[in-house]
Amino acid sequence: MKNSLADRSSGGIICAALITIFFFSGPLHSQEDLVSLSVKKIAPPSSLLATDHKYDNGNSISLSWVPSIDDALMNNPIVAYKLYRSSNDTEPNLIAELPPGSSYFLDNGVSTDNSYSYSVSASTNAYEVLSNRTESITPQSEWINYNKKYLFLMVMIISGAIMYFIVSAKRGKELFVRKIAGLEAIDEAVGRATEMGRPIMYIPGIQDMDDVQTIASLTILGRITRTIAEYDSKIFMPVARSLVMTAARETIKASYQAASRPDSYSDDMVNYITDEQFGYVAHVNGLMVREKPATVFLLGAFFAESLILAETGNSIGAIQIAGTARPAQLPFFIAACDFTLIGEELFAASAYLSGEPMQLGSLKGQDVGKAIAMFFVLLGVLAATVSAAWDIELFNNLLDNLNELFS
Amino acid sequence: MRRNIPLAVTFVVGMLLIVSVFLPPIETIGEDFGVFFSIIAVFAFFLGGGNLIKVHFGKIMKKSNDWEFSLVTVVGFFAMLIIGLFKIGAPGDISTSVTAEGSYFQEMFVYLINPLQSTMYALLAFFVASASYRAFRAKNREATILLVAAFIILLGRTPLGMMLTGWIPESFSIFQVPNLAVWIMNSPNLAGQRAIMIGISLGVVAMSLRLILGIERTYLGGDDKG
Amino acid sequence: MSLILARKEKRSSMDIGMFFAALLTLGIFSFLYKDNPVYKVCEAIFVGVSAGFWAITYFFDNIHKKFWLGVFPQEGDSPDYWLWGGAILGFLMLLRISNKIGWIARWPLSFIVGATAGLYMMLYFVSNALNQVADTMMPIVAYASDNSVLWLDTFGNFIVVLGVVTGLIYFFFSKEHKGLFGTGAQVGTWFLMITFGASFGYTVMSRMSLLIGRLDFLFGDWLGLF
Amino acid sequence: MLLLTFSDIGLIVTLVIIAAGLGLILKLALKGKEIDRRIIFIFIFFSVASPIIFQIKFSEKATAVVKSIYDKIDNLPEGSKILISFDFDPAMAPEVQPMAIVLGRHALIKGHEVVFMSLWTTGQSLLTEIINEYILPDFPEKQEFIDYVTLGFKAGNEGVLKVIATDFKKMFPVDNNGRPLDSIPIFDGVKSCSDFDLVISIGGGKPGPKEWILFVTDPSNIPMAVGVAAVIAPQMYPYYPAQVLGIMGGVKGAAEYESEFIGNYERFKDMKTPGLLTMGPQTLAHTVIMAFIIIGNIIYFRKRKKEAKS
Repeated sequence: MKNSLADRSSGGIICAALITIFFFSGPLHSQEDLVSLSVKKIAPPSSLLATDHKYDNGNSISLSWVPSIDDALMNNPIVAYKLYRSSNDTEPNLIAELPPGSSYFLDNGVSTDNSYSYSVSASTNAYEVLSNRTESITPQSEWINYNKKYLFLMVMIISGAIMYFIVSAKRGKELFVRKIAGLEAIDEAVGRATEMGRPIMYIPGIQDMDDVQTIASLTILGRITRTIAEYDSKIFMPVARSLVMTAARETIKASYQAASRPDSYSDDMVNYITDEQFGYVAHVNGLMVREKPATVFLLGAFFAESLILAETGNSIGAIQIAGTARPAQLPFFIAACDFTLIGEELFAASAYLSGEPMQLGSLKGQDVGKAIAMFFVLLGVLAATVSAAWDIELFNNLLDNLNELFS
Repeated sequence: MRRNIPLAVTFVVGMLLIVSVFLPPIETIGEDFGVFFSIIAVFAFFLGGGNLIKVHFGKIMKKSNDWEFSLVTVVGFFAMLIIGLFKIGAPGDISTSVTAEGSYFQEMFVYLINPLQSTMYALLAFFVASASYRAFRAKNREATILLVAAFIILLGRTPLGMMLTGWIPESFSIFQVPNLAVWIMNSPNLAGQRAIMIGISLGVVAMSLRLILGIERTYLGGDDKG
Repeated sequence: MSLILARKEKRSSMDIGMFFAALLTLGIFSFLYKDNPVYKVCEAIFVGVSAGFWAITYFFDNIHKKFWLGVFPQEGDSPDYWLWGGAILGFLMLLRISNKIGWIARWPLSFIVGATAGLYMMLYFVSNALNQVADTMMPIVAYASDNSVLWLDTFGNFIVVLGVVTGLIYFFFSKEHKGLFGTGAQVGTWFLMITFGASFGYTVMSRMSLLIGRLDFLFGDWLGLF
Repeated sequence: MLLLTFSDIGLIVTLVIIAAGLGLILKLALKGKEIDRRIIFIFIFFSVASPIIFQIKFSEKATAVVKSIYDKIDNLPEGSKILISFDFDPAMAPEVQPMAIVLGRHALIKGHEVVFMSLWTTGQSLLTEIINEYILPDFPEKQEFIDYVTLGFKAGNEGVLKVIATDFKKMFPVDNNGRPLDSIPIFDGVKSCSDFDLVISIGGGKPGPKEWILFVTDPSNIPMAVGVAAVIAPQMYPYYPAQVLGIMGGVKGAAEYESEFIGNYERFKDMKTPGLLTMGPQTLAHTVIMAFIIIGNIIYFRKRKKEAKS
């Protein structure tokens, strides 16, 4: 870099500049300045534009600018772009440093209460040059995010299909629902426990009520305990969360009332153990081998403990009906349990068991959702394949539209 | 009253969270719910922890079977509460974190909870073996497929896989077990995972709608007497 | 010294904490033979201590940090009054103890159920359904950079699409699995079986490492064999 | 002369016991007897514990994807410049740390000039620990700044990569200790990443190997090798061999590399090889599990045959 000085035809001018700058800069930064002197002056970034970021809560402003003309690929002198913001015409503050080549930034640190103006600088190791300051701008808050219009459309189609079939089922339209083996087995499993005079164990996973799988599990619990109450079998349910304990007690109590056996219900059926994943598992394992339940339900959100529980349950010879929507744990349930509800079946179980037309109607609606998913998969594959092979405009456009729809 | 207010609450809150996705001013309401939930959960812990004490005290008082172990549990529980609340052993004043290096609370975690956790977790090594012994049998076509897929993957992860099939020429290298294992993971396995995930999401949508619309109400009780 | 990894319990074998950690490790392993008093002690300690651990952790994280510092913030910040909502719902939860007005505890429950349903419906719909469908919309025929067809990758892509579609057919509830549709569902089950078998085989190795870690602790850190 | 080491004896004893045990069980199985799960537990315990106690290592034959990395480092002329980025945290460390150690050793013993860095905050302390405690003690003769240099952690994720792809010193004006890069001999003639003869990223999260490929080595055609956690490995295969010259996946990848390394360098014959040491128990346990699956099927078919007869 230092050699390049000598190559300049206008060496004299630069020398003069060199001397001038040398005089003005104090002795303290002399070393750094020597480096900077060898760098030619750079042009500032230009056309800085601050616009309100669309469709947000007024908490962001988007900034774009044309990079400095010296921001080149080779021998780039620019180290960073620095963004300065002044709110309500106060002293500007540095808000971001961006690598060379940048020309866009989204400032998320603003609010609708203030107005802001910006400037951007290009800087080398020793030198900084500022752009013009922008006009003052106050971010706006919008009510509706139109960027998500396609998501809204999709949600409406799927929900619409589900609700349509719920309503038509309510009007008395007959609906076919295929058999789900794991659910068909419930009656038999409960009956077996009654015959053997042994209890039934119900494990709702280890997540709290803010997981949709736990809620699904409790809706199934409501159906199963109804049967249990009718058979007058015993159920016990260790849980890992206090809220789940409370909710499960409500559910079981209601089922016993519905089966006209409110006196058989007791709070002791559901017990909180500990929030700790493996502490809970240690206790449940112990309970299994000591109480020897004839039937074990493992329905809900499970993690690594799935196989520990299922294998222990298997070792005591219990009939095990499991189900989870965590794909990583499904293989273990498949391997160690008698029946497994795979993903979607877990969520459909309560509706299936209820046998109520409206509930079954929602299952039919789900199927429409799957049909739509299959349709788009096949359409997308066709469009992508044709477009990649022959570059036909119709299919290119189709692919673009599909990508936008699913973005 | 007892039934309708909860149903109305579910409906309003559920709808609010759905539309919040499309409305910037209330976009962050989902995160706020998370904070709400964590506060409610602590209150609920009074019920859970209370139940824990009740059950074990009951056993100790009645001297029922295995009451000695209940004593251990209760002592452990209270010891942890005291150590934690008073931050015993934590360096500095009361404002230091309860998990600061050197606090008894942290020591208990490192020397009691941590080894217990990892050992319980390690039991999986044994159960994975006994489960595969029992489950991977060629009982029917489905079970055979399960068995073959698992066996190829297992083989592909040991030197045995390369030893057995290393002779296959490079142009057919896909049939070398380690490569075949990678292919299975990337193609049929991926497809199955996707089908499961798409199914799950539709199941969640339908169940959520049933809950929000009040069609599914078992968690509030099966009929109107409650 | 440990053979393979450095872990949290890193101290000399004379240390009392180390001794307990080793004892608890052995106690949990003893369950593999059968249930016994040593395991029961470990279990009792685990339950009591960990319940206390989480009670304290929740208290400091949720009540102190999130709630208390939220409504009574340090000087300069404005208090978040809406957090009281969580506290009130939490308090309603506690009414569960009362026989008379215990039913009010359903309000916070229905609040949670509604919010979870709404939140998860959108979350799953976007991340599971839309994204997975979008990822599957790919060209089946794969080309190399010189425009020749990569047959193996093409076959892999075909398998992915076939697996997703037939897998979804398997999940159909309202149509009997008969005829062509039945064949589709049958193929779908095969894909699911490959997925389960492969995922199972794939996890065996990581489960073994857990056991290796524990034994490494026992032999290395504790007994000091190496 | 045949000299058996402690490990060899251990291996022989272990194999004999396991083989005899399996044989016995097979005999029982042929009679149609089911096996108690506790017997399986004993086998698993033994097949994991024994290799740990006896420090048994199986020699792993390096697969092509790993061998190509080894060959690349081995064949580069002495004094080549290699950049190794540690893009992982303590949670991922058990799987990828062995790779970092063996790669560092190999590069140094070949006399290459090695630059270490990290894109992860949590990688900083691991970086220091691995270099100071595992790698350097074996190389007292190596000098900092001449043979190796540690740049430490740099915040900015992909941003860092985009910059160093064209200008290294812009992102790293100084090294970990504040020494200007201009005064470090290794960086003589280094302008951008293209001036390295090999770039290696070890990690599994984001930013990690994938980002290195996308932002740095692929656009500039720099030789690139990656080491990743086992779960990420399948995602890396599409880049091989066009964009990356080799992949080490999980402990197995590390073990293959270690095996190749200690086999060729007498000086490191007895070094601690965490990869191989973890693979020993895993290989035995996998083999035992597969043996039991086979035995299980034999029992099943026996039974079915019997039932068909009666």
